Amino acid sequence: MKKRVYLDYSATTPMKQEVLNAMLPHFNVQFGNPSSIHCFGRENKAVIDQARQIIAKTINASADEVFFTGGGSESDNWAIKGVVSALKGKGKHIITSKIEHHAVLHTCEFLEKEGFEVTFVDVDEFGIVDLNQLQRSIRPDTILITIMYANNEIGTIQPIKEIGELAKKHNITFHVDAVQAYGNVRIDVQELKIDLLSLSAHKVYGPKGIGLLYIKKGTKIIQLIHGGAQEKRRRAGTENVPAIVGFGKAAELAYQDLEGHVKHLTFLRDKLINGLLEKIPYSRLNGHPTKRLPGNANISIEYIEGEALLLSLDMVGIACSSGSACTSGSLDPSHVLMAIGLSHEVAHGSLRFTIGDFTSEEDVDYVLKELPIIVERLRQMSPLYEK
Amino acid sequence: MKKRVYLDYSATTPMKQEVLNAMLPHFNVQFGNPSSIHCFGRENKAVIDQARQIIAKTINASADEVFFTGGGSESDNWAIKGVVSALKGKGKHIITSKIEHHAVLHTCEFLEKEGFEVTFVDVDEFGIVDLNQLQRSIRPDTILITIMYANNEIGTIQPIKEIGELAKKHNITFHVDAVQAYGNVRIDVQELKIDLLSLSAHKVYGPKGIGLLYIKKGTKIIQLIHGGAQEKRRRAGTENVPAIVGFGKAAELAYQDLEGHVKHLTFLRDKLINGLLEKIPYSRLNGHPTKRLPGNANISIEYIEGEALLLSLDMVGIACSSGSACTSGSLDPSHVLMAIGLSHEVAHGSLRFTIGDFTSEEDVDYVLKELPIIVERLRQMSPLYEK
Amino acid sequence: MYSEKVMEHFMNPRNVGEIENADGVGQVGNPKCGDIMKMYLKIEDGIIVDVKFKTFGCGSAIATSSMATEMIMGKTIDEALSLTNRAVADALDGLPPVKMHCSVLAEQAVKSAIYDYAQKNNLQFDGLEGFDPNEDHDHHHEEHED
Amino acid sequence: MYSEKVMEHFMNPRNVGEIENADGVGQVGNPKCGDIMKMYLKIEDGIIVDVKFKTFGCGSAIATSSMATEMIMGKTIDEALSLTNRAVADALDGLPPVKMHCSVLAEQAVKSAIYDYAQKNNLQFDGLEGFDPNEDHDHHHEEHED
Ligand SMILES: Cc1ncc(COP(=O)(O)O)c(C=O)c1O
Ligand SMILES: Cc1ncc(COP(=O)(O)O)c(C=O)c1O
Ligand code: FES
Ligand code: FES
Repeated sequence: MKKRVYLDYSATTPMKQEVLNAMLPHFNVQFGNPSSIHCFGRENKAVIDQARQIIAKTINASADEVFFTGGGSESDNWAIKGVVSALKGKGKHIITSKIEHHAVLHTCEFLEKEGFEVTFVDVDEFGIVDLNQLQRSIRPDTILITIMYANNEIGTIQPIKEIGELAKKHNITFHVDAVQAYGNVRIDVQELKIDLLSLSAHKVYGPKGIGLLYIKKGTKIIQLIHGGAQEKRRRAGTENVPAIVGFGKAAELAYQDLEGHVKHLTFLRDKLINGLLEKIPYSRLNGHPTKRLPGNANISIEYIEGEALLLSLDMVGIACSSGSACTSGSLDPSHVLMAIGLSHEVAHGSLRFTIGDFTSEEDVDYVLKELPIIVERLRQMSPLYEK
Repeated sequence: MKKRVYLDYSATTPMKQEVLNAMLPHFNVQFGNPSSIHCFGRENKAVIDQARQIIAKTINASADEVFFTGGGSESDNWAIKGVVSALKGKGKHIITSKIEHHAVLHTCEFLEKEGFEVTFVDVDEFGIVDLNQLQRSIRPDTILITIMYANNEIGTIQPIKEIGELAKKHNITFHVDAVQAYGNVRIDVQELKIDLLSLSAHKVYGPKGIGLLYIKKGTKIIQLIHGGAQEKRRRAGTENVPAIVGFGKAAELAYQDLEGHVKHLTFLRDKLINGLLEKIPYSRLNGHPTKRLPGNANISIEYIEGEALLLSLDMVGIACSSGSACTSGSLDPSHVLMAIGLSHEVAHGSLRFTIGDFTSEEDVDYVLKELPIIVERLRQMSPLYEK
Repeated sequence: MYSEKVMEHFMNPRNVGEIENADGVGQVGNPKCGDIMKMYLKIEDGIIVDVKFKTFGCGSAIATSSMATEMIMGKTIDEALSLTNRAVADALDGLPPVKMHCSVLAEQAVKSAIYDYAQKNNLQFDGLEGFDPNEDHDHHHEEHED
Repeated sequence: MYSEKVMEHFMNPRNVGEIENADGVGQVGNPKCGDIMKMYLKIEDGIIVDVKFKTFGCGSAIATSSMATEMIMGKTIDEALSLTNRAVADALDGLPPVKMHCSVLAEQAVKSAIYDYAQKNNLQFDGLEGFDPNEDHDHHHEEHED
């Protein structure tokens, strides 16, 4: 088989074998509906409570504050729409940043159409939220601040603690999208004064289609999905037992040796970043040099368009993603790359490599060998490039 | 091991082996994000398109009219909230029935608090929606009719075609919760004039945590989950590839020999119903004698409370469910049993057995042997029972 | 869901039945709510010498009835009146939170039977102060569906 | 996503480069949008005797450029002007819907180079009627994220 090097862990991860093993019995043997009172149900009730406990512990929450959802996007939508619906009598102003994930951004834009007002705070050249601007944006009718923990494109980690304190001081509900941060940083919802936190299992070697929303006790929020009494009546739908079990196992694995994981990724990331910047002229690193996810290497390569890079890498078996809109036929390049001040042209020629637990040094070396050749070939074709 | 007889297929089903086999490669080998343009992504894009095609065909829809969700409850919420948000300029009246699933009922009740008006149409003693009353309820500002295809408790199948024609005639959007009907009846959304249809995979030997909403082309509806461009921008969230593949396989299996499945279930169901009614005095069948799901046997047993029956059955390894509120400590028994006119006492003593593809005649015989003994024992304890 | 002790009492309830010419009979609950407990007492010299029950209700209702009869058998009326629902629940190694009200039912059934005895015999007991046999006990609202 | 033919032209594009002293040069697209195509023509006696391109753009932009140059090589100007984006796409065994605009770009690049030639030589071509080299082509809006 052709060599295949997967460097797109921020898009999704393969499930770990232990995760799959934990899930397997729940597909057709121990498959009962946890809400049923018979034995098939009861045995699974215990099982999901255990997963809930494990995950809650990894973020220093209590088990009755975490609610399973159908994924990170649902968690974000629930958090934001749920809080503003509950608090619409109190105010109509929301604060977020310019570099949020679309699950947050498009939700906020939708709410603008519904009559809410949203401030999209700027970020600096490294992608760090402008705290002064955020502070100045706070109004008496601000009901929600929603800021992501770490950015999915450029990997920048935000000063969540400072924002949490600000929110607390002004008595504003604080939501954090930690989908990319989870499993890569230690998250303590109490210390960080977070009221709501979104997670998604498939980014941490768990199953797709399962997420979680942490809701601090006492937080006012309305359901997104009404119906049965599952999740203490806050999120209806038959519990996805195998996925919950898998999420629990993935969480356990992610936090049992966080330091080892971070060390491994950081080493490979830095080797990749330094190697690429050295070997490819007219290239630059996007995001913060140190306050970044351990596995994220986002670089811009001038005079070339991202999809062409992606396709060429794919031809040699390397999978990564790009900040180019051309990947999907859109006019505008990534809103994140624009927000950190890249020009359109440069933003179009950006690549995101994301490293994971299964990445080897050999994989990195392979990219360092192949990418410069590809860049040179494409630049030869580019009308913008003059040697 | 103790004998275990599962007769709660309407609560959830075990996955078929073929379904699991189809899903397995997608957990950690072919695991890419279908939205990625590299090879890992592309190979899964094709795979989910294929599942979409298969499922669409089973309901006579086209593939671009079906959208994957996180389950039946999400589909119901999306359909109802999405349509009334889109049409709130046009009207504020919704028509539904008294026996809908809570995912519909509680959503409608929530919308009542938001200023919409809801008519809950009655059903007759068999659980069939009163068509005359439904027709009379239609107002110029009616924007949605939502009626379930088959009831989850008593199995009654509704005159969907007639309701569809009524809705069409008055130009009202028509949503059908077919979560229980799917895989048990042939559903043709075009013939039935259905605009929106909710499905859930785990009721048809597919995985939990995956559902679907059919949206007829041209139907006005707003997203429930905003974010990424998945599902043609109508439902955000990384596609749950293994679950989608599993749903596709389950749909294929369900409709490849529908007649055989229906025949098998109907035979066992009728044997169970007839046997129980014969052996247990003061018992009655709930729901319609023939217009009912092939696997549903819902009977009331007077002078006993349902949870006590359930627990006693569980002790001999039989898993079923009850219409008693006591199963979960609530005051009111099932809203469905009340709607068909049962007294509180009788409703409390109701049992739902639901038969599935893995049920054998031996299983049915076992219930016919055990249940009368249990009934007799509990009746001896009951202050309501006078021999 | 239930402790082994609850299941044991549910499957093998003690003192099921009726007492003919009982000295006190109490019934609490409401068939509409899915639970009725009926308790019969035989009282001699202020001592409960026999007790029987019949219950229409959930597993926990049956188990708490059974346990309550065991706990008051051979006791004085004052002792029986001091029986709390928590004591019954504890004796069963606990009950799920939504099922605590079934134990309240058991406590009330005992009180109600003694109340009947007191009425018939024109007696007063401190432990019955404030007790109203027609008062409804609380029910939680919970539902489940699939 | 792409046909084998697209990938083949993307990986081995024909006629990449520049022509010195070209008779016609056309550039379309906009770096802000992530795509620029530049096309050079050598024309003798109304026949396109050489053509080269440079493209900054996606895989489909590169492949359509390459295919377009092959399709007009050796053709008359009128033949070249009758080249449609659909013909280019068809010759590549089709393009994904969101990528059809890249083929429009290729068609426009050819026209634009001929337009330049016509301007320089004061010529008129029926096929250029209504053609405005500065007009923007349509872009679809789509986005993806994870
Ligand atoms: C009729 C009906 N509608 C909706 C649902 C909800 O489906 P899910 O549990 O997959 O969310 C169910 C089952 O739970 C059902 O029986
Ligand atoms: C930062 C961030 N938030 C939210 C999401 C959405 O998660 P999901 O795809 O599980 O819905 C993602 C990934 O897609 C993400 O990276
Ligand atoms: S050039 Fe932008 S999508 Fe092809
Ligand atoms: S008697 Fe109703 S819940 Fe126990």
